[in-house]
Amino acid sequence: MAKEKPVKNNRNLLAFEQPLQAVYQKLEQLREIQESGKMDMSAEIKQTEKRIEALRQQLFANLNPIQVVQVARHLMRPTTLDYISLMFTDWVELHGDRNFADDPAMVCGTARLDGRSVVVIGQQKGHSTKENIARNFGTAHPEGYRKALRVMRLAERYGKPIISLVDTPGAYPGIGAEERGQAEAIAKNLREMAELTVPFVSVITGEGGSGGALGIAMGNRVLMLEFSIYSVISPEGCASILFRDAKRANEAAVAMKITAKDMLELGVIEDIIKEPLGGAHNDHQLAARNVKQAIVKHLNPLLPLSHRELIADRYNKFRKLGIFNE
Amino acid sequence: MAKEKPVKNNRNLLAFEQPLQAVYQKLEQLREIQESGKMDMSAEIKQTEKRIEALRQQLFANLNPIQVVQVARHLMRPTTLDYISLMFTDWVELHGDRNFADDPAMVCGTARLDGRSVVVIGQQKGHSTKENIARNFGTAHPEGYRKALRVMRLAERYGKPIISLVDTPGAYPGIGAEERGQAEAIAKNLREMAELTVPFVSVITGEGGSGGALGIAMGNRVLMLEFSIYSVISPEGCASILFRDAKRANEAAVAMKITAKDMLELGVIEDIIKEPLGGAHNDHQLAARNVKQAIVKHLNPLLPLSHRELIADRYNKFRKLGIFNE
Amino acid sequence: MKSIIIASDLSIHDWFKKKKLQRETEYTREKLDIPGNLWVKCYKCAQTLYSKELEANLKVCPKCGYHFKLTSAERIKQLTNGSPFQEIAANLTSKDFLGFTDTKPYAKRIDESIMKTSHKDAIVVGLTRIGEHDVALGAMDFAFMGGSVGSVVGEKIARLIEAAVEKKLPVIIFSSSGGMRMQESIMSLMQMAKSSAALGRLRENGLPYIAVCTDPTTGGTTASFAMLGDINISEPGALICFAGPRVIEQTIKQKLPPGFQRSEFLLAHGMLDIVVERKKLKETLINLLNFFKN
Amino acid sequence: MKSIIIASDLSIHDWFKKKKLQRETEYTREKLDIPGNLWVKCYKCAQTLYSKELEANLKVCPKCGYHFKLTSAERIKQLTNGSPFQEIAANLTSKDFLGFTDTKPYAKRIDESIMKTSHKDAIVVGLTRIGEHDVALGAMDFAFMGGSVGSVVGEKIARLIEAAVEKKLPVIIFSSSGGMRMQESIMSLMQMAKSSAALGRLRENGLPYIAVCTDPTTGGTTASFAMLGDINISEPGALICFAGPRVIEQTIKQKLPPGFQRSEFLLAHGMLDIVVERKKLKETLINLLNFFKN
Ligand SMILES: [Zn+2]
Ligand SMILES: [Zn+2]
Repeated sequence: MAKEKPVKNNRNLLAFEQPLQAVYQKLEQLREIQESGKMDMSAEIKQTEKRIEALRQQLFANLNPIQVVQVARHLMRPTTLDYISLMFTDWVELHGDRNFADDPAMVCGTARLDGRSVVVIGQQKGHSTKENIARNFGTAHPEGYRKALRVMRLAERYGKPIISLVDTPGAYPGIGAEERGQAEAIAKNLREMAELTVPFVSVITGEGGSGGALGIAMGNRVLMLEFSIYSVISPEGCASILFRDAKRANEAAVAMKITAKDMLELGVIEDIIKEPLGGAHNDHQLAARNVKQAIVKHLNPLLPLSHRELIADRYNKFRKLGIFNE
Repeated sequence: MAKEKPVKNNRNLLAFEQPLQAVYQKLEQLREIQESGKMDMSAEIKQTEKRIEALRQQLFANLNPIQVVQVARHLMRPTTLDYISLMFTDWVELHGDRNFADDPAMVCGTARLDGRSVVVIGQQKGHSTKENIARNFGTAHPEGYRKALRVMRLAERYGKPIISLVDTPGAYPGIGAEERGQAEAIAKNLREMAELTVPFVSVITGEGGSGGALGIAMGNRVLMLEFSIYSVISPEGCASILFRDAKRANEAAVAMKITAKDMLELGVIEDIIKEPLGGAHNDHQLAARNVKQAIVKHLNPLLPLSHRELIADRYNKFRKLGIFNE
Repeated sequence: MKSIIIASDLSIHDWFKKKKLQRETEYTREKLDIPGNLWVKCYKCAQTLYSKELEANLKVCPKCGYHFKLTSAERIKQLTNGSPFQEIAANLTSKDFLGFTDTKPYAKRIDESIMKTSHKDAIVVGLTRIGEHDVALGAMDFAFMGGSVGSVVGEKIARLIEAAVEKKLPVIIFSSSGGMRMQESIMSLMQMAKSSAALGRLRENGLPYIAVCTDPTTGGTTASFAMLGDINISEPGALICFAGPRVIEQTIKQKLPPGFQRSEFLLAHGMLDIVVERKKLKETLINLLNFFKN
Repeated sequence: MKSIIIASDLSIHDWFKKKKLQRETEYTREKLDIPGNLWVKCYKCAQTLYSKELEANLKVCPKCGYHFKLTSAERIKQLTNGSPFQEIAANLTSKDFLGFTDTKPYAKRIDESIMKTSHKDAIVVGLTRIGEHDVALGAMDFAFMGGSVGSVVGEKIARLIEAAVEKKLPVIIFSSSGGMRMQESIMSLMQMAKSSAALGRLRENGLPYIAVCTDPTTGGTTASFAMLGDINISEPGALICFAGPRVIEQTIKQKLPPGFQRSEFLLAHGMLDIVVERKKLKETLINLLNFFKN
């Protein structure tokens, strides 16, 4: 859920944010004094806050890819349900694939976006270990993909736009998932998403992990948050397979080009959504406001399109992706 | 599989067929003598065979409902795969619901009926305990109904007629079946069958057991073999619930009106398919020939109908069923 | 017919769910007609409740949350707040067309049920309003022969849906049913086909259907119109199944686990969209009707 | 992340199936290029086989039935019996557009693979005849960078399907692939979307697609075009999966059961329509093509 005091989130500092540690400590001391009523430290507090902002600006001005990965995976980064509660009204969560189970790693439901009915789907991570276990760390089983497809078809039947919020390390690699057709579930989603007759906008909000992300991410427009990532395999996975050493994830992250900027250059996404200073986890409200604005901006031009135009638009978007010699 | 010597099946005599026992024994003795070459018994053999036929004719002329139930459940009664091998060519069995499992209690596949591509679905019983265990006694799980739906949709996509062969005591009542939505699977089939845009003929070949039978039996035409049954609950089940005594199944069978003749009178089916003397198990080939003829007869008028007409035809067929005071 | 299978890495999730489902499997046998008494005993927690208070709480036990069964009239009243209810096919009554006699003639059972419940059969259907929405609404009466579905129930559902198609209305049906009415034999089975086909037509016409399973929804009812919602809803703790618990226990020769075939179980197994308390039911329906409309 | 769940009365069936699957989980590492030797050793039964005899037996071990991998050329030859093969997009080659270097530059890998296999990339697609049927046929080469799917494979599949739509032909694709080509990073992932979207278009045009999974079909390949057949076929014993066995073993920290993720396992779990021996493959395809045609 959204935090009242966004600054609190900062305390969960990433490795590259360590320079902030000392300044934060100072800020806390100043505040204690202020609150004790012994001295007026408001000027010093203001100044320190400014220093924090400046330092953060500096730190985030040029993140390298592996730092972006850290921000994208930040425990306090807004989750799908955080965004839903901040961007939509009248949310009704719909459960179940009508086949086998309800998968808590995937949430789906109906909502209103500025008064317009939409369907929302997305992977759900947690903000704590307990939540993450309950949500299987945002890694869905086939049931999750089938639930998403069921709800997308519901949207289609009643002509409602679809918003997908993508945030997953990948589809879950386990025995039950294989038994129940993880590959089949994702594959079917890809084909069916291509054929949807309603406007469809996908936003990669955190980790866009391979087929597990793509399985709900075939929007007419695909957007990414500034510090989210999108990749065919995790940097760690790539390093261990191609670089023969899982510790070379940094190198792999660089080589793979996984940032929003890379995606925009390659034509994989249509837009980058600006994050609050220091990353979306620093200000859920502002992050959600930006995401909502971007969704509205990209959804609006799709609304007048016919069924046939929407399918053609989506087909063309993905059809043109690929670089080769001819 | 079909038997070369249909007479062999007779040996599995039902209770009410016991009068045949002595005559069969005599026939066997005569044949042994004949085969030994010691004496020519061919005249006596012929005469005894005629006696068997006459006796059988007499026994089967007026079966009561519970006797019909016994014939409908006869272990040697042709199964769905028996009919398929005798009525169609180019059978390719298709497996799996693309969700959870392949259910051996339901068989589905593509075939040709006099050179025309059709899709065939049906519950599968066995001719032995071993086969019956493998086929779960023809009682399908949700997977079976979902496989059937998948294959019916395949037929629809390519405009092929559907033939369903119905022979089941019912859908399986078990933990897994409930967990995976037996009710949901059957319900969805009912709605989807109503909306199929291709010609669809259902034949109740043995036991038409309740929702488990109906789950694949919503043809534009529903036919029944002479000694098959169709009922909302088994006579035993009805007796134990309504008559408070499972042993009153005879009474229940009479009260419930479960024979082909009853169904024709109630308008539930369109035609009764004549069985070979002594029941379909006495002559698989002849039974299959009769079933095939009936299918062709009822399928042909459906072939020229448009999608819309086929749906309307099916809707009207089921819409009109119901008797009440207004 | 059972064995242990090592399965499913969904198990943590299942395990959490299962912990939550520590509830009795036994079906609560509720005496359906609360007489004119001032006091009522809760069928679940056995506490004595003041009738008026129970009534005011939508017939949900204020102590333990047990959802008492509602009559169709009570259900309609709770949802429509006195909006006019234009009943459809109000005069249909069941007919003993097979001359079916078990321990009692069906004709007699019909008469007695009509006398006892003052309903004509096990469902009331009609057009009304919920919030700002015109809807086609059906509500079953479990008190009428266990909510069993015969020709009358099937016919009324079909007419309700056909009216909805004609007037372009969403359909909501509250199920509460022991299954098909055996006294009408095959004709009751055919009501599964008829009602499902009507729902297919509704769907082809782009009109939504919300199915609400209330305690209990079993047998052919579940295997037809009760499970076919665009959205499937249920009240907490409702028994919802195809084969009843006793049939399964007889088949597998063992006791069923607690919570088996209850709403929360069906939610965990992907068959229901939402389990919603009665006091939030109307709000949820309006929310969903808004979704479909705008 | 695992526990024991009491589940499923499908267990007898499962049990029978499992007995049948007493096979090694270990992935057979086949040296792909059988050199000009007269004799070959079977990778499964280790028997020494006469090359010509193996060839004549469609590269299926006559002793143990092991299905050796086929090149695209061998596959096409076995199915078409010398019918002309009109190749599509024959000249496409991969491009190192990211300047991707792991232990070796991608550009160099491409060149070496072309040299080693004399294929331009990991799939050959074109129009040809099987029996009496004109078809759009694709066959992958596992020898080319493990059959990994990059822009070239995705593009060729899309063009094949578009040609099929234009000429109203059924599509058949033989997969043999380790998954997406990581050296093309996100662009390889996008080939899953592209190929699946093309198959959606094929379907909208009422044209059939038969997917044939051969050993091995894994990762994003399985999670896109390889699993999307109107009919999904496989050869016996093929590894077919989303996550590979090693990944799963690392995740769950235990050994996988024998036969896991093999064709027969997928058949039992409802993902494949038919598992068919190579010698009956052509006949089965023709039978299915007949079905779709008439
Ligand atoms: Zn209580
Ligand atoms: Zn061998």
